[in-house]
Amino acid sequence: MQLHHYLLFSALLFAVGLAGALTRRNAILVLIGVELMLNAANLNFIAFWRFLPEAPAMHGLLFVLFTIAVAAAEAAVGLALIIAIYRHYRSTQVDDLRSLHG
Amino acid sequence: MSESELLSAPAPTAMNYEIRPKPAGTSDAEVGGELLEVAMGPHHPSTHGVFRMDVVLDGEQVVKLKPVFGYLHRNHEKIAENTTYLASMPYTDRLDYLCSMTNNWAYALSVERLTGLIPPERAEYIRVITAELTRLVNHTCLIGFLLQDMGALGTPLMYAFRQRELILDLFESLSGSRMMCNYMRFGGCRADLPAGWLEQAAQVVGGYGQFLDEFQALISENEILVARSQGVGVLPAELAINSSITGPMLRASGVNFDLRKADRYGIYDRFPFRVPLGDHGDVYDRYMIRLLEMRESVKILEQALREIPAGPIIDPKAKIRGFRPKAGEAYGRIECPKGELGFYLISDGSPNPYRYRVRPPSLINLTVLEDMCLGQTVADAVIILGSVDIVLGEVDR
Amino acid sequence: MIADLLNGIGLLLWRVVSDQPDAKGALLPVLPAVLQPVVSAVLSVAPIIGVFASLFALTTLLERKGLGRIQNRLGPNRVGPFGILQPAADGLKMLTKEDIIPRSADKVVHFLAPVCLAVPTLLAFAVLPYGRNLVPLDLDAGLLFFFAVGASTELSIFMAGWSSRNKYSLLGAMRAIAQMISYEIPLIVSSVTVVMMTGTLSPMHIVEHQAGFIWGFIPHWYVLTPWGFAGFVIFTIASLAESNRSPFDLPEAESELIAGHLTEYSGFKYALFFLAEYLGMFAISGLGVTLFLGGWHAPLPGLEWIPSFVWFFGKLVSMVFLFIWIRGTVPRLRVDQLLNLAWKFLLPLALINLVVAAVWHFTAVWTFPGALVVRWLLGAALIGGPYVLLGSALSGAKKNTLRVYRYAT
Amino acid sequence: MEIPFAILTALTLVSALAAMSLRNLVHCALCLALTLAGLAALYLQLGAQFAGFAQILVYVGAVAILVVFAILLTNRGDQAAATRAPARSWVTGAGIAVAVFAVLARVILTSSLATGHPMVDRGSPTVKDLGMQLMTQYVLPLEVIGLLLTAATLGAVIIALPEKKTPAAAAPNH
Amino acid sequence: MATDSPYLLITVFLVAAAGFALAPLAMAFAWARLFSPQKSGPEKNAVYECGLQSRGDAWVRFRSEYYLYGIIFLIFDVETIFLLPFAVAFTGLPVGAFLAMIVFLLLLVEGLVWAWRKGILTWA
Amino acid sequence: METLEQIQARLTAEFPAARLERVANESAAGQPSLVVDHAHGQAIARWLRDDPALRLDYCSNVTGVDWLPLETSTKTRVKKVVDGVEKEVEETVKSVRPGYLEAVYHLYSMSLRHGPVILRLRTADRAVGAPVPSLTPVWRGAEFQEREIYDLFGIVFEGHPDLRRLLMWEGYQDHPMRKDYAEPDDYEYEPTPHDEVLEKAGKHAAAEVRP
Amino acid sequence: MLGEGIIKGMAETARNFLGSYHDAARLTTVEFPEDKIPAKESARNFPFLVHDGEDAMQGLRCVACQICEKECPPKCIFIIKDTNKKPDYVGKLQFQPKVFDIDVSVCMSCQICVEVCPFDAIKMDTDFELGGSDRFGGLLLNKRRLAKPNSYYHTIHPTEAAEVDGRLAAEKAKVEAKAKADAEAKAKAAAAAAAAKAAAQTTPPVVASTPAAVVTPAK
Amino acid sequence: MDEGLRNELSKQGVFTTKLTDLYNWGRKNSVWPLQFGLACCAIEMIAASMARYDLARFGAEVFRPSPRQADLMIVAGTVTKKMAPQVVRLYNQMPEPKYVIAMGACAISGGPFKQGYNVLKGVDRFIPVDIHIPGCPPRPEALIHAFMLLQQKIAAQTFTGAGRPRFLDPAGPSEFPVPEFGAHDLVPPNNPAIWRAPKVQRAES
Ligand code: SF4
Ligand code: SF4
Ligand code: SF4
Repeated sequence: MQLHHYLLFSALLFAVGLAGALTRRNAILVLIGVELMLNAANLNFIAFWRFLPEAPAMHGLLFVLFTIAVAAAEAAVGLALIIAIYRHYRSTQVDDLRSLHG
Repeated sequence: MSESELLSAPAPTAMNYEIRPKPAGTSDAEVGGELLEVAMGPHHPSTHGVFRMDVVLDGEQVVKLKPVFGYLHRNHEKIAENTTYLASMPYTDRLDYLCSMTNNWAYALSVERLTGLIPPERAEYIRVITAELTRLVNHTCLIGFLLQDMGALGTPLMYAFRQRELILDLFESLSGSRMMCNYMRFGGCRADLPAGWLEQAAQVVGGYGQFLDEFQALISENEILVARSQGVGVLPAELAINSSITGPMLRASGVNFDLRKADRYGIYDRFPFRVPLGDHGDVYDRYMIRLLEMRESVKILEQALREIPAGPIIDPKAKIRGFRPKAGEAYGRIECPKGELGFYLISDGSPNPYRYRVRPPSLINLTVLEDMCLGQTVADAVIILGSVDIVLGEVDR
Repeated sequence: MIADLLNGIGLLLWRVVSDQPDAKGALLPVLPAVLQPVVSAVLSVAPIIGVFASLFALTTLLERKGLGRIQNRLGPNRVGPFGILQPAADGLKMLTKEDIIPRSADKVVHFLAPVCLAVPTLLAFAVLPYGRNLVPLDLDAGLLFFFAVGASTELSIFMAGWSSRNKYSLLGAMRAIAQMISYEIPLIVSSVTVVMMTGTLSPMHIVEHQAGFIWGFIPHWYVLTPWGFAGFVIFTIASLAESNRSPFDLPEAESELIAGHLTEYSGFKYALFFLAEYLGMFAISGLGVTLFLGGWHAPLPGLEWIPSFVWFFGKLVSMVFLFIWIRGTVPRLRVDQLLNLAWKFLLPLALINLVVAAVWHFTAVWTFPGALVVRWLLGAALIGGPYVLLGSALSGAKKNTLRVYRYAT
Repeated sequence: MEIPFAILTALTLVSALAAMSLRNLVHCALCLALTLAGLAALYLQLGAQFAGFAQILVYVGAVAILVVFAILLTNRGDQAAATRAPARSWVTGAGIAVAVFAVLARVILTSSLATGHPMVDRGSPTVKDLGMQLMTQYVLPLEVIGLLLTAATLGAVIIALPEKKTPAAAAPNH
Repeated sequence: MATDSPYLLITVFLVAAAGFALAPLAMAFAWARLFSPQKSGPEKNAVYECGLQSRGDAWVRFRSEYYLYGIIFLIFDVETIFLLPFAVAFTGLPVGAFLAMIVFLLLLVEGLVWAWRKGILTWA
Repeated sequence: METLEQIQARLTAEFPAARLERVANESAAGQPSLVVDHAHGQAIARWLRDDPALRLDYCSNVTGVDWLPLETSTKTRVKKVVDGVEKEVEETVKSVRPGYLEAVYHLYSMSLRHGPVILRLRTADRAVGAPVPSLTPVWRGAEFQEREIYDLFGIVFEGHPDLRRLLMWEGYQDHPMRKDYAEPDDYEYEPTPHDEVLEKAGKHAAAEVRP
Repeated sequence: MLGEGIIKGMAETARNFLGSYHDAARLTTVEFPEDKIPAKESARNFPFLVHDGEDAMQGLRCVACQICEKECPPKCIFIIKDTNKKPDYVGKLQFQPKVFDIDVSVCMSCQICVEVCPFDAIKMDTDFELGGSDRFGGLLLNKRRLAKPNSYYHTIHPTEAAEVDGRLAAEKAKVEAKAKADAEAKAKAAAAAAAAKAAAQTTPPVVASTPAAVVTPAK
Repeated sequence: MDEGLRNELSKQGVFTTKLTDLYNWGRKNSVWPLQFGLACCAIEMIAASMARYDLARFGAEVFRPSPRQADLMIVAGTVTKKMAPQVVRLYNQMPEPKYVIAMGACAISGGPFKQGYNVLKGVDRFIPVDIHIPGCPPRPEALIHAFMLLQQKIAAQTFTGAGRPRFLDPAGPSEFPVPEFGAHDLVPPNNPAIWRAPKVQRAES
C-alpha cells in the first residue's frame, strides 16, 4: 500500500462527509458530516506519519491525539448547540432555522 | 437505637386540603422532552398483584400518576349480600389474604356489635394472640416485598418468608389452614387451642426478637436502603388525616392514632404497649415504624401467651345455623396491620345482610399515592407503593 | 504425521500445565507453514471461548445455588447430579424456544444488538494473561484495547433498548448508557494508578511487576498497597456497574422496568445477552485480578508449583463469588444516586488516588527502617481522609442518617 | 496488506455513505460509529496502535453516545422519514462534494509527496515513548488542550442546560 | 506466545466471536424452520406493556437528564487518552512533569467542580 | 362526645334552613345517624369537621346503600260515615315508600378520639345518575370511596374532582351493587347448581342436549 | 462511615450461607416429593364423606339432609336424595344421598360443611395432590371418590375422630338404651315400676364430654 | 435385539426418539415461570419458591417478569373479567412452547367467587390449561406436585404425529383472541374454539 491510497481514501471520506453536511437538512446529520471530515483529516496525519520519512517520530501520533481531543470538544459543543437551538426553535432542520432567523 | 419516650403525642388536626396540593418539582413540558405514558401494571413485577399505575414520565420523573383499580374486583360485597352471615366469614379471609385472622376479627366484631354477642375471656385472648401474630406476618412480608421492590434480590424476602412459615405453622395447627384461617365466629372462636400450641407459639414469639435483630443487621443500616428511602414519598400529617390514611402509614407521618388505643376494642387495654411514631412520613419511616411495631407486638404476645385463662371460647348464645340478627345497622372496626379495617352491616332481619360493606384500609391509603409520587422517579414510585402496603384482594374486594 | 500431531498436542498440553513458555510452539512446527499463523491464532482463541463459555454455564448454576444457600435453601439440584445439568437444560430450551420480534421493532438493529454485545465482550479476553506464559495477545496498549472494546458495548445495549420500541426497553437502555459511561471513567482512572507504577499498558507486564513477596511472605500485589487497595475498591464498584450487576442492575430493574432493555428479547437472543453479561463480568473481574490481585501469581511462596492459570481462575472465581455475594445482599440504587456515586464519589476518589500513587512512588526513595509502614500509613491517610469526607458529603447531602423514633403510650 | 485495506476501506466508506444517507437518524448514528471503528482499524493497520484504540474509546464509546443522546432529545425516532425531501439542492451539495474530491484527488495524485513512498519502518512506537514525548515536548499543548476541554465542558453545559437549571436558578440550592 | 501480527489474532478472535454468537442463533433458526413452526400474530408480536395494549409510541423525544453527563463523560474520556501515556511514562518522569499533569487534571476537575457546584450533577 | 340529638340541635341553630332527620338504629351497636339535605351537605360537613368540640377530621367510611321501594301496609281504624252512620272501620292503608339511594359517611375525630357521627345523603329516587353533593372537598379520604359508589350504585357526586368508574371498566353500563342488578348469563358449566343458578344453568344444559 | 451498613449486611448473608451447611434453621428446605412436612392434625383441604364398615356406599353416615349443601358458601355441593331410606348408625331409618357431588374446583376449603353437618358425616381431608389435566372429570368428585372409611379419618385427625366416635357412641348408647327401655316398657307394660328401674340401671354411664376442639353446632 | 431390528430402528426413528427425548428433557427441566400473580394464590406461589419449598430445586426459580422469556404461566388467583383480556394477551405474548398451570379454585372455575359479576368462571374459557390445581389456596406442595405433573406431561409429548402438541403443529394456533370489554360482560364470554361446556356426568350411587 502506498501513501496516496490512504490519501485518496481520506479524500473520499472527506467528500462523503462534505456532501452529507451540505445536503442533509438535519443539523445533527450536518454535524455527523463534519465529524467525518475531521476524521478523514486525522487519517491523513497517521498516513503521513507512517509514510513520510521526514516526519518526526511521534508528532503524527500526538497530533492525532490532539485532533481527537479537539474534535471531541467540537462534537460536545456542537451537539449542545443543536440542543439549545432545538429548545428554542423546536426544530433541528437547518432550513427551519434559517427561515426562523428571517 | 435509643428510644425517647413521649407520652400521648398530641395528634395534629386536619388542615384544609380542599384543593389538591400542587405537585412539587414537576417540570413544565416545554423544557423537557415529550412525555412518556407508561402503564405500570396490571402485570408488573413490582405492584403487589394486579395493580396498575398509569404513569406519565418526563425522562425518569413522574409527572402524573393515576392508579387504576378493579383488576381483582371479586364482588365480595355482592356475594356477601346474597349469602348468610356465617358464609361471609371465609370470604373475609380472602380480602387481605395475608391477614385472615384480623379480617375475621373485624367481621366478627362488627356482627357482635350488631347482635350484642360477647366473646368470652379466653376467646378475647386468642383473638389478640392471633391478631398480633398476623401483624408480625404482615409486617414481615411487607418489609420483604418492599426490599424486593427496592431491588434486593430475594434475600430479605426469603428471610421474611422463612419466618412467616413458622407463624403459618401455628395458624395451620390452630385453624387447619395456612392462609385462610376462617377461625373466628360471632361471639368467639371456632376451635380451642390444640395441645402444645401455646408452648410452640411462645417459642416462635421468643425467637422473633432475634430475627428482627438479624434483619436489622442485614438491611436496616444499609446505606443504599437509607439513601433510597429517606426523604422519598413524604406524606405530611395533615394530608394524611384528611385523606383518611390509617395504620402504620399514618403513624409514620407522626399522627398518634392506633385503634387498639383509641377504641380499646377487645382486651387491648390490658396490654401496656407503645405506639411508635415517625417524624418524617417518608418511606424509611414507614419501614421503620413497621419494624418497631413488630417489637411491640412481640411484647403483647409474650404477655398474652402468659396470661391466657382457661374457659369457654364462644358465647353460648351464638348460633351456627339459623343466625338472623335483628334489623339495624352497625359499623365495627379494628386496627388491622394495614390500618383501620371496618365492616358496615345493615340487617333487615333476614339470614343475609341487607348491606355488607368493607372499609378497606389498603384502598383508602392509596388516596395519597399520586401526591407522594409526583416529582419522584419511577424507581421511587415503586417503593412508595410498596411502602403503602396494599393487598389487592382488599383494594378491589 | 498423525503421531506428530498427537505428540504435539500432548506437548502443548504439558507445556500449558507446567507453565512453560511457548506452548503453541510445541504444535506449530508440525503443521504446514501457511497454516501456522492462523492455527496459532485459533489455538489461542478456541480455548478461551470454550473455557469461558463453560465457566458461564457453571457460574449461572453456582450463582443460583449460592444465592440459594444465602437464602436458606438448596437451589437447583435435581437436573443431573447436584443439578449440574441445569445449564444444559436451560441452554437446550433456549435454543428451541420461539423467537419473537415485535412487529414495530427495528428488526435489523434488534437482531444485531445481541451479536454486537457478545463480540466485543469476547474480544476483551484477548489481552488477559491467564498464566505465566499464557497470554493470547500481548499488546503494548493492551489495557487501552480492553477499555476500548468495553466502551463499544454501550452502543449495543442502546441498540437493544431502542430497537425494541418498548417503553421499558428505552428507559432501560438510557439508564444503561448513563450508568456505563459514568462508571467507565472511575474504572479507567483507578486502573491508571497501576499503570503509573508499572509503566506499561500491557497486562502481561503488569502481572510480572507484581511478582515476588515482601518480607518473604506478603505477596507483592497492588491490592496490598494503600493506593492499590483504594483502586481495587473503586475498580470493583465500577466493574459491578459496568457489568450491570446488583446493586447497579438498574437497566433491567425488574421491579421497575420489567426487564429493561431485554424486555422484548426471547429465545436464544436473550440467552446471548445473558451470556454476554456474564462474559463481561468475567472479563472485568479478570482485569481486576490482573491489575490488583497479582494475576496468576501464587498468594504464598512455595505454591508456585501449582499451574499459574489455576491461581488466575481461582482469583477470578473469587471475584465472581464476591459479585454474587453482593448481589444476594444489597438493594438497588436509584439512577440519581448511581450517578452521584460515580461522579461525586468514585471519580474524585480515583483522581485523588492518582496523587496517592504518586506520593507512594516518590517516597520510594525513603530508606529508613520502617519506611514501608510509614509510607503505608501516609497513603492510607491520604486516601482515607477524602473517603470519609466524600462519603459523608454523599450521604450527608440529604441528611441521611439512622433515626431515633418516639413512642406514644 | 491489500486485502485488509480493501475490506476496511470498503466497509468504512459504505458505512460512511449510509451514515450520511439513511433516513432514520439513529441508524445514521450507528453507521457513524461503524465508520469510526473502521477508521480505527485503519489506524491499527498503519501501526498507530494507541491512536486506533483511543479512536474507538473516544468516538465509539463517547461521541457516538452523545450523538445518540442528542438525537433522542431532539427527534422522534423516525421523524427524519417524514421530511425526507431535500429542500436544499441535493445536486448542488453533491456537486460541490464531487468537485472537492476531484480537486483533492488531483492534488494527491500529482503531488510528489504523496506517491511513491514505501511505508517507513518506525518500529512500533510504544505508549511509553508517546508518553515521554507528550510530557516533555508537548506539555504546553497538553495544557492548552486541557484548557480547551474545560472550556468546552463549561460552554457545552451552559449551552445545553435547560432554562430551569440555569446556574442562577440552581445556585441558591448549593 | 505473541503471534506474528497481533491483528491477525484479533481478526481471528473477531471472526470466532461472531461465529460463537451467530452459530446458536443459526441453530435456533434452523430448529424453528425444521420442527417448531414460527407462529406470529398481531397480538403476539405486539409490544409488551404489562399486558395492556400499548398506547403511544416508545420512540418519543426522550428527555434525557443524562445528556449533560454525556458531555462531561466525553471530556473525561478524552482526558484518559492523555492520562494513559502519561501514566506509562510516569516512572521515568521528573516531578515537574507530574505537576504538569496535575495541572491538566485540575483544569478538568475544575470543570467538574463547576458543574457540581452549579447543580448540574444534581439529578432531577 | 355529644349525642346525636345535641349535635342535631346545634346544627339546626347553625343552619336553620337545613332539613335534618335523625334515623334511629335498633341494633346492639346503637349508632343512630343523621340524614342531611343536599343544599347544606357540604356546609354541614365542613362545620362538623371544623367545630372545635367535634373536630370530625376523619372520614372513615363512605358507602352506598340501595333502598328498594318498600311497600308497607298499615291497618288503621278510621271513623267513617258509612250509610250515614259513623262507624269505626278497619282499613288497610298501603303506602309505598319510594326507593332511593343513599350515601353513608362514618365520621370520627382523630384528634379528640371520638365518633362515630353518621351522615346520610339520600338521592331523590333510584334513577341512575341521581345526584348528591360530594364530600370529597371536605375529606379527601372520600375520594375513592365516592368513586366506588358512583361505579357500583350509580350515584353522581356533584363536586367530586374526578368522578370515574373505580372498579369496573370504562364502557361498562351497569351498577352491579344495586339490588335489581341482573348478572350476565355465563352459567354454561355448572356441575353443582342451586336456586337461581339452577335456573340459569338449566337453560344451557337444555341447549346442550338439543342437537 | 459509608459502606459500614453494607458490610454488616454481607456478614449476615455470609452467616446464612455458611450456616446452611450445618444449621438446620438456616437450611429450611424440605425436599417435597421425597420428604414431606407432616400434615398438621387439624389440616384441611377438601371434604370427604365418612363411612362406617366395609361397604362404602352402604356405610355412609350422610343422610342427605342437604344442610351442608345450603350452607356451603360457594355452593359447590350437589346432593340428590335417594328415595328409600335405610337405617343409620343408630338404627334410625334415614335417607341416603343418591348423588353427592363436590366440585373441588370451586371448594374454598372453608370447613363450613363440616361444622354444620349434624351427623358428623362429612370431614376435611388433608390430601392435596389432586392436580391434573382433566378439569371436568377430574375435579368433580362424586360419592364414590368422596367416601373414605372412618379408619382413614382416624389416621388423619386422630384426636378429633376419637372425639367424634366417642360422641357417636354415646349417642348410640343413649338411643339404644332408650329403645331398649321403650321395648322393655312395652313388653312389660304391666310389669312393676321396679323392673323398669332395674332396666334403667343397666344403662352404661354416659360421659358426654363436649369436645373442646370442635364446636358442636346447636342441634 | 437382533441385527435387523436394530438396523430398522435406527433407520426409522431412533434418531427422532433420541432427539425428542433430548428436546423434552431440556424443556421439562428448564421451565421458567412468568412472574405473574393475581390474588391470594400468588402468595402461596411465592411461598413455593421460598426457602421451605424451594421450587428452585427443579430449576424453576427463574421467574421472568417479561412474557418473552417465560415458558410457564401460573395463573395464580382470581381472573376477573377486567383482568381476563390482559391474561390472554400475556399468554399470547409468550413464545412457544408455553404451558399454563391454573392454580387454585379461582383460576380453574372462578372458585368461591364464581357467582360474582366480574369474575371469569375459569381461565380455560380463553386459554388452554395444562394442569389444574384445586385448592383455595393450594398448598405450596400442591404447586410443586402439579409442576412435576407438568414435567411428566412434557416428557410424554411426541414430536410428530397427530398427538403432537399444539406448538409443533403448523396448523395449531399459538395465539388466542383477546376478549373485548362489552357493556355488560366480556365479548365474547368465552372462546368456543377451546372451551366447550361438557354435559355434567352424574354417577349415581
Ligand atoms: S349436612 Fe351432613 S348429613 Fe347432611 S347432607 Fe351434608 S354431609 Fe350429609
Ligand atoms: S369446605 Fe366449604 S366450600 Fe368446600 S364443600 Fe365444604 S362448605 Fe363448601
Ligand atoms: S382460589 Fe382461593 S386462595 Fe386462590 S385466589 Fe381464589 S380465593 Fe384466593
